Amino acid sequence: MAVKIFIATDRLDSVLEKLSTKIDLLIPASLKDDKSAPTGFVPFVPGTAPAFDRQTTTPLKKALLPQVETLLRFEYHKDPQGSPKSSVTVDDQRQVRPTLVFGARPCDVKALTTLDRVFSNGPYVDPYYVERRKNTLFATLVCRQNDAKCFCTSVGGGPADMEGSHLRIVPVDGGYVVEALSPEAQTLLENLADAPDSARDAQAGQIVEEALKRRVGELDTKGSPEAFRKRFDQTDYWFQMINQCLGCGVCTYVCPTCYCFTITDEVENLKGERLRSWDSCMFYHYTLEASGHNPRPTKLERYRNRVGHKFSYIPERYEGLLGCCGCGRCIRSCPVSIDIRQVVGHLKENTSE
Amino acid sequence: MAVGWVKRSAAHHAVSEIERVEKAVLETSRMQLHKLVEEALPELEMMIGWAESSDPLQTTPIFIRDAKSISKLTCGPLCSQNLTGYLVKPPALDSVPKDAKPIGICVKGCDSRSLVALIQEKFLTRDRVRIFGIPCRGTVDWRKVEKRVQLLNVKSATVEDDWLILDDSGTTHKIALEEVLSRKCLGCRYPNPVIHDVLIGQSATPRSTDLATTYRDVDAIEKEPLEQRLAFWQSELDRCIRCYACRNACPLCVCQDKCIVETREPRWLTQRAGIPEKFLFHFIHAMHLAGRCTGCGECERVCPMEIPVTLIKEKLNKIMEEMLGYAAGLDPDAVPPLLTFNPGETEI
Amino acid sequence: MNNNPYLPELATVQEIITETGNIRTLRVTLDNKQRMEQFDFRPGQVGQLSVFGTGESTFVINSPPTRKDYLQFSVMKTGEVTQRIHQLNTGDQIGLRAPLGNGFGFEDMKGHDILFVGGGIGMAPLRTLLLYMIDNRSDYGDITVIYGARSPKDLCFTYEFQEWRDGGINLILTVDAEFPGWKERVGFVPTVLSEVAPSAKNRIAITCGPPIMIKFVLFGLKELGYEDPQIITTLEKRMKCGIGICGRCNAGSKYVCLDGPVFSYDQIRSMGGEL
Amino acid sequence: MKDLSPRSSAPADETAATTQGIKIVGFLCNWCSYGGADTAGVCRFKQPTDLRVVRIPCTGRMDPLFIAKSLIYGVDGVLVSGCHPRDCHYAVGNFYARRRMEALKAFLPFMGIDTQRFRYTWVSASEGQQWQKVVTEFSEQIHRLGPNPGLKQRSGDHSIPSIALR
Repeated sequence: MAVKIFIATDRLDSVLEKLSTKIDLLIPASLKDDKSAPTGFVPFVPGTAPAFDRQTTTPLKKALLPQVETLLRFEYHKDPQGSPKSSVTVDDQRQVRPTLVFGARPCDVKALTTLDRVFSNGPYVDPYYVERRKNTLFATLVCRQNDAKCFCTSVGGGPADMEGSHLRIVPVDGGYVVEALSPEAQTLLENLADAPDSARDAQAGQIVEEALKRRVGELDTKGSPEAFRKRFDQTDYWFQMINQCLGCGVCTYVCPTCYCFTITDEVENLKGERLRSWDSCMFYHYTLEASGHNPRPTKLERYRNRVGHKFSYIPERYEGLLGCCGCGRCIRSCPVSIDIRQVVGHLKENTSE
Repeated sequence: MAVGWVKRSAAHHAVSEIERVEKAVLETSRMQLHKLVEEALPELEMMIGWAESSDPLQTTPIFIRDAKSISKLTCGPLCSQNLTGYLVKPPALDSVPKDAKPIGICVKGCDSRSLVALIQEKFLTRDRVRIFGIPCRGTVDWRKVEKRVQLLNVKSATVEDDWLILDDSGTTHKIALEEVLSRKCLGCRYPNPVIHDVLIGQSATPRSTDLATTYRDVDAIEKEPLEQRLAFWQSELDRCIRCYACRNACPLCVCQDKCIVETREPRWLTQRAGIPEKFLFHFIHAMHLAGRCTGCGECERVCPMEIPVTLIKEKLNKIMEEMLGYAAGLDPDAVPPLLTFNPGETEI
Repeated sequence: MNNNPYLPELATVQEIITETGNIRTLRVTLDNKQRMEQFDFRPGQVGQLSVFGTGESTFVINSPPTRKDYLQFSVMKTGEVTQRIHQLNTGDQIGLRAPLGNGFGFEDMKGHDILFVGGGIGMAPLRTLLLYMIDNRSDYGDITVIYGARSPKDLCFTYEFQEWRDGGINLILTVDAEFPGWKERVGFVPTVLSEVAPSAKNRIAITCGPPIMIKFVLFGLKELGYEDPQIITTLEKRMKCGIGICGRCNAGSKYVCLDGPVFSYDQIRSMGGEL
Repeated sequence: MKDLSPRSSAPADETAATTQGIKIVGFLCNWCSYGGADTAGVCRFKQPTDLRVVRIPCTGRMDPLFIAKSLIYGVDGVLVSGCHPRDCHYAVGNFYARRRMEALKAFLPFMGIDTQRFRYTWVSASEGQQWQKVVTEFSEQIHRLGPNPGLKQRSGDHSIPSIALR
């Protein structure tokens, strides 16, 4: 019998506080005291009001792939004899604290399955990502309300998809039914709150059932890798679809599956760090070579690469896996209303043209 | 149309006879636009305007070369994008030869000022553009709409007089336009295009005629003590994810791929995501626009993190107006104040 | 390699050779003696050189796996990191992540005639395979090398041309225009290629050089009857991680850092994407 | 006129002790103020030691962002000095600079940065004494203000009341 508890809305803060003594908590919350402000995942401190009512503005990926992290530290040592030769020491020490993400959405957690393939399925394994991944648990909220920009079921997810989740949170009348889906999650729930009464348990069951059946979005991604290849050289298609693109990085930075990064060194005097930070394929400098040659010189090639990466290259490379979780953030945040569903959807139309 | 903007508090109000007439006016503007573009298109290389997007609350820029697409053109308070940047940024015009026919473009009052600034700085010559001026009553900030009503699946959004009417999966929301207008519109002094070849619809009444109204938000910040201001900007700019949407949307940020915030040589900024980096980035953006910014508000509109970035430039605009008596984007022959000097001004 | 693929091993610059005005060759050894002794790689594999504080850049290991006193990299001064590399002195410590990438399929080349076509710094990736073949000379048939540069001063590895020739290599050198004292050929590499016209029969052509040269060399090879799978080249892209994660060096679904940099021409044609 | 004699009295030293590590960056024009500072040095006028000088070809080279960046990254004060107006080695560089720096001066406090941490002035190559006066005054001013509070991370800090905008 799975462990289930009920957390009444007014007890949520105290339960989270109790939970936070066992494990670091990351919860979706407003990034400003104004409730309607943009939201993101922030470390829980007592009093932080969770924003469970809507999808966060910034994605969950930063829990495993922070916007900036230190890959290694280095220090130069001057030769005491005064010779110009310098020696250097390098260390890559890192520390990971067990963390529970409480209140993620299924789309956000689903996106991590794509990141997992890239970062941990070799041939090279990224230790920074993998160590965080192993130490992070996900309590995922069954999504009761999707909006016009969501399309999770179109890309293999769903409002109640618990792939990669350790706990399921079901919003019911007056609170949340939280159910452990894995043994490590069970221990977390111990002595936290009472089991739900039968009425709420039944309601939770109904909500999950409804959510499992719900279809969200109508995008059909079957055959998109081939369609993309055919469209690749049709400049007119890309011109028509995305000429209004501003070439900014919003879509990539709010995307839960966009993982591309850059590595830069920052140094002050003799000490420095090698940093890894989010990068965006929408930027000119992303592919600019030292020689001055740029294989993707304009936003047409760059946007095309973004679509290709998600709907053609990743599927080809990783057995049909998609580089999109259907969260719709790129559509919501695009300053010029580019809708990736249209760009992908039209790939297959009259490709023979 | 009622003179001025009388604030109505009631969110739900019966559609009056006058409002029906106003809706008709808007429809007429759209038809007028279609007709004018249809006439002009053969003489144009391309027409840049607004079209409906998959989200009824937002338009998307459209590039028309073919008369078939003219029917997609739209105008009105939902057309928030400033299109003038496309005239100077690749690749929209890479395919357009320099000696080609002029390019048609739709501009609101604020957009027309960007156009003036671009002409002034010689990124563009006047004869390269055919300007379709559209008097503006203010544009809708969709984020403000979403803050007022929870929207699930908006099927349609229409503007009838002072009201925005939304059909959200069968539920009708009627929201006073005044309450969901973009922040920049509330202090707008130039709702009518300052430069144009044709004008569509009736001219609009400026919402502000004085600096105090235009720069009310700047004053609100300045009333606070220094520490509070610092705290305010620290907390606002902390949200910045450095996606550079504000920079790319700005029609006057013409450096684009050569922008110093991304180059390693010179290296102004590191990749760190600390407050100093974010502060400096916005300082760079603002200082490079000092005396050039026309206050079109694109930077703020596009910010996914809802940082009031235009406000930073508003302050500089205010300084330019108060100190040097200059407002950008009004006179194509003027010289931006920081590109010139006056030996006599011993005490500025 | 250690379990953190991002952590470079420390290495020391043993020798610096100035090849041309803007190309220098570095000979480095790993500081960990045991690792250096066990270090193994395929010709054509690359290494990421780190100058801590400036960054990393990818270079082919242009010494062959048959000669392991040191690892050799030839660096042309173009960007931020390469400028810094040019300032290095012998004895300086740098970082090295190697070997990375796929390398040449030299096993499949056994028993074939070989044609190398190199231009400028593009000779560096070819050198590793060339020396490997010299060291295993009996495994291969005729080996012809066409190597060109703008001027005699822009040719790399001039000090070992004699060694190549002594190793049974048909070395054809060319420069773009006449220069006093130049006794070899004059003309662009693709032109010289069609003059020499090495038979396509049972031959594998490996080319590397500036994009414009490669373009015309490909034309020339096609004219000589070379089929796509017979033509091998190395691709270059901006790289960061070097291990197929960071995402930027893709051409279609292939990552140049991981699946390349060595590709046959038919592979390049099938992968799509921007080059 | 203020007392320009070298300060050795106890109070000044005390201030110096409590505000140790104060960093002031001076951007000096090559033709006038750098010479002025040199003159001051040659004449052995006592000067505060917390000024680090960056020599620039002309104040016209002065990007206001040099000042902004210095203050953002925690420098305690920035002093810019060039040729007197109408005396610019390049005729007009300082006229441009004057407008830019005036604009910056008015702008800094809006972002919450104390404008007293920035000063610009004109000192010619012969005005060694004037240089001493300027730099001493400015240094004292910065010592009075104390170290630059800098910019702190505010993530999750909900105590900042937002300022109501339209």
